[in-house]
Amino acid sequence: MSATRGWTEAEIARRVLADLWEGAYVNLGIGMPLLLNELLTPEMGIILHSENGILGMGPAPPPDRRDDDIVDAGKAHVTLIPGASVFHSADSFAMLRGGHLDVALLGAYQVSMRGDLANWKRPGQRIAGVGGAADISVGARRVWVMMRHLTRDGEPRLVRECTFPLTARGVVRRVYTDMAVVDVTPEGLRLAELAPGYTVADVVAATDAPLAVPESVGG
Amino acid sequence: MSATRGWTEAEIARRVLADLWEGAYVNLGIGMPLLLNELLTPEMGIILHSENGILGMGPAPPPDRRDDDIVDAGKAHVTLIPGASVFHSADSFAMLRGGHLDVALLGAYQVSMRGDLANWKRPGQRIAGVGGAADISVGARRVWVMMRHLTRDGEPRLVRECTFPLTARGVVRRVYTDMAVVDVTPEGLRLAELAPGYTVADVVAATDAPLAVPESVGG
Amino acid sequence: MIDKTVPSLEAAVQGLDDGMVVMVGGFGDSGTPHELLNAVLERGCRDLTIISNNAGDGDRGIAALILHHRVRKVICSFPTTAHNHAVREAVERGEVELELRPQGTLAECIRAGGAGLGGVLTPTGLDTELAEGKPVYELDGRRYVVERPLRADFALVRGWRADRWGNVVYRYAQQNFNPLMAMAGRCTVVQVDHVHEVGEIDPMHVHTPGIFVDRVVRVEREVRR
Amino acid sequence: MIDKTVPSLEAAVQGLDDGMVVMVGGFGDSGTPHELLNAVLERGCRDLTIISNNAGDGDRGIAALILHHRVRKVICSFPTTAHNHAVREAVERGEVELELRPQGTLAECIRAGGAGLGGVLTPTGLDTELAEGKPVYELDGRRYVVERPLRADFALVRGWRADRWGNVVYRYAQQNFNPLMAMAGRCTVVQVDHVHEVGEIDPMHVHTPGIFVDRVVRVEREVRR
Repeated sequence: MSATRGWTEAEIARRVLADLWEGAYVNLGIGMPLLLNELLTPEMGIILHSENGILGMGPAPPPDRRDDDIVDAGKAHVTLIPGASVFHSADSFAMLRGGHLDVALLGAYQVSMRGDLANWKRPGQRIAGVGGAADISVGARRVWVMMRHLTRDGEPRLVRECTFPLTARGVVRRVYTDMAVVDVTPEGLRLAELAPGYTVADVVAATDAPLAVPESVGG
Repeated sequence: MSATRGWTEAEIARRVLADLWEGAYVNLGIGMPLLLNELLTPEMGIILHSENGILGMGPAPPPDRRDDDIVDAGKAHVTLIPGASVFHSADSFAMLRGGHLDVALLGAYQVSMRGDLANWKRPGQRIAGVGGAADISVGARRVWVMMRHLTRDGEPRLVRECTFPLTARGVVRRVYTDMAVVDVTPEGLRLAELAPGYTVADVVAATDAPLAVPESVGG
Repeated sequence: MIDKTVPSLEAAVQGLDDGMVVMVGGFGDSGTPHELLNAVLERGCRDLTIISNNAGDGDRGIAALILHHRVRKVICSFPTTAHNHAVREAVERGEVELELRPQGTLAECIRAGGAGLGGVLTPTGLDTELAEGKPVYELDGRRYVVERPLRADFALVRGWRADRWGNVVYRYAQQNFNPLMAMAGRCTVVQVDHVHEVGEIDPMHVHTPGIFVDRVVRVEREVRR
Repeated sequence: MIDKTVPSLEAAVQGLDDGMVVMVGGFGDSGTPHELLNAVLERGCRDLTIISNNAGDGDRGIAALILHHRVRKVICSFPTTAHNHAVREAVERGEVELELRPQGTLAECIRAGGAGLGGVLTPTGLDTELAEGKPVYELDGRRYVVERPLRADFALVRGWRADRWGNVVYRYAQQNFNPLMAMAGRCTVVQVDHVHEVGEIDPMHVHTPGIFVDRVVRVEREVRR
């Protein structure tokens, strides 16, 4: 793939941002989703949840203002915005499992056409951490995934059936990749948007499951 | 019964107090147990729990210092002592159910020789409140009951088998009445102390279950 | 700018309609959203299911709703007080259905509802009338009553201070069921004495994070103590 | 006079012996009782079962205990980090048993242990490898994984401020698992930066009420931020 085609990770993050709204409560998973934290401004009114126990997470501080008691889910130093609150892990996951988060943004190894999510363990991996991913993905009102469309070896990550161990079944609603935005609907995958430089045929070829293409996108 | 025999309610409360210790966390049920609150002094170091969400409950305030947000389990105005904390009902009952309270003092209609407790409903009563009694009695490390030895009709309240609806099974460890202190042991009831003016025979006659009488008490 | 405050009690209970399940915080008079309850009464909805520790007192609060025939069912731990004949009489004449849950179970079931848990496994009430008709689950040789989680269409909550994002601080034992019900309401409405600008409440002092709160209404009250 | 403070880290972990189950608060470095962990290491106990969200980092904390062959089993949600080879290698050579629970399940199981509940009914992990071997319970047509409650002989907790009765206040996201583990330890030990006289902490600001705390030890630390 040429560097001039598709979205960079920062561009994927900006594309996700366009789908968020003022007043949305959003959880950012470790990895690509954490890029969002640096893009948000107070005026947007988007409130970030960090599962270690923060609502109202702000961007990284300058090095001289780092505080070990204010970290994100990836253990990186962050800040609290005005209106923030802190709480223990059971309350934090009550928010997640109880359906109080509007959006959870997660990274993934694979997503199936039925919205199954595999993002915690590679096949055959003996020791892996699951962290909050399983609770987040069963609990949030909308689970959106950010990932590259293909693996480094060129294998599709959007698949008929996940071959990686599952995190949760039937939970993903939308997937943002470097090539496209794809919705998971009750009828299967549906192309929502093409990244610049890619054609429908490119995305279909890079997707290992039937992909519905609405006329508005297929043009 | 003559007024010159046995313990008054205040005397029963004082008798209970003699069995408490510095550092004990104690829950007081509605009714007779709440008398304890007026007997405690800060020097005793006994910390009262009120199930509506107070640890470190103090005695009633003067009328001009009443605060509707500081009430006991009977909804009467109380105070907070230095070192008090407040919390919600789930945390409050986590303390109770989780075995963190050293002693729960409860009123009762009946207690059986196996420690079954009946204190929330009369037989045939259609509408009754249970409040926190059931959680408290399954959860506290020691459940002690304060009650009159006989009903108004002269019926024993210490019985082989409760005829009143149960609150919990096998939980009561000690019973303080106007006539005696009685322990509930794996072998059944055992007399621990006689109130002034009563004989072993009086208490045996007023108890509808076998009552072991140790030599030290039977004298 | 996110601002969850609403201008009136009427606006605070907008959408609370016939047949809904309504949680009401408070323990006796402490932490009870009396003004919100009055607004529900004025709104005129019927067939309500009320989840609350108590069932009002005299002719106030939930008792008023019962006396005005607005209530179909009450789920609580302690319905009756010396002065509350409303619920007793309504139950006796078959107008109101009463479901009793032990207080700690009630609290935990509300929390479970808000936390997305499937139920509560508790030793409370086991082998007594309090667990009649409820499933029992055995795990590792111990038996537990299975209690169902509780959620509500509306949770009516009383707090002390809130900011415009809905972060709430409760005053002393005002908490009781309020923070739990705030978690379990599909629409959670909080009446408070004071509204603050965002950032004025210390993050470490927040009892109910704003994510659980949909509406905040300030009610003028005389200062106590 | 009730005074739960102890004079040294050594006294704080007195009685923590071979074969015990030990909960360790913290999320990464945030709220982790490093000094208490060092005291456990110095104490020399073996065959420990550690319950914690993570399993240490590099050669510090829980990783140090693993590297010194003190740990038999780890129950956690996220054992591995880029710099933590200790737990991976110990598991791979069969020295340490690893039990993984999703983070929210882990938190809830600890709370259930402290709250006297029989288990947790959660949708998390259902029909995945994460629930392998665990019972599933169906209630009202929905299926839930049954997760067992967790308790510990010792809970090692890190707080910010405590008074002599053991009331604890945590600093910002230092809370994480700490308040839950405080509830679930048969002996709960809290290391804090500041010890206060009784009455100096506002009752409304207490995160962990003293009833859950057995020992408080002050650890001198440089002031951050």
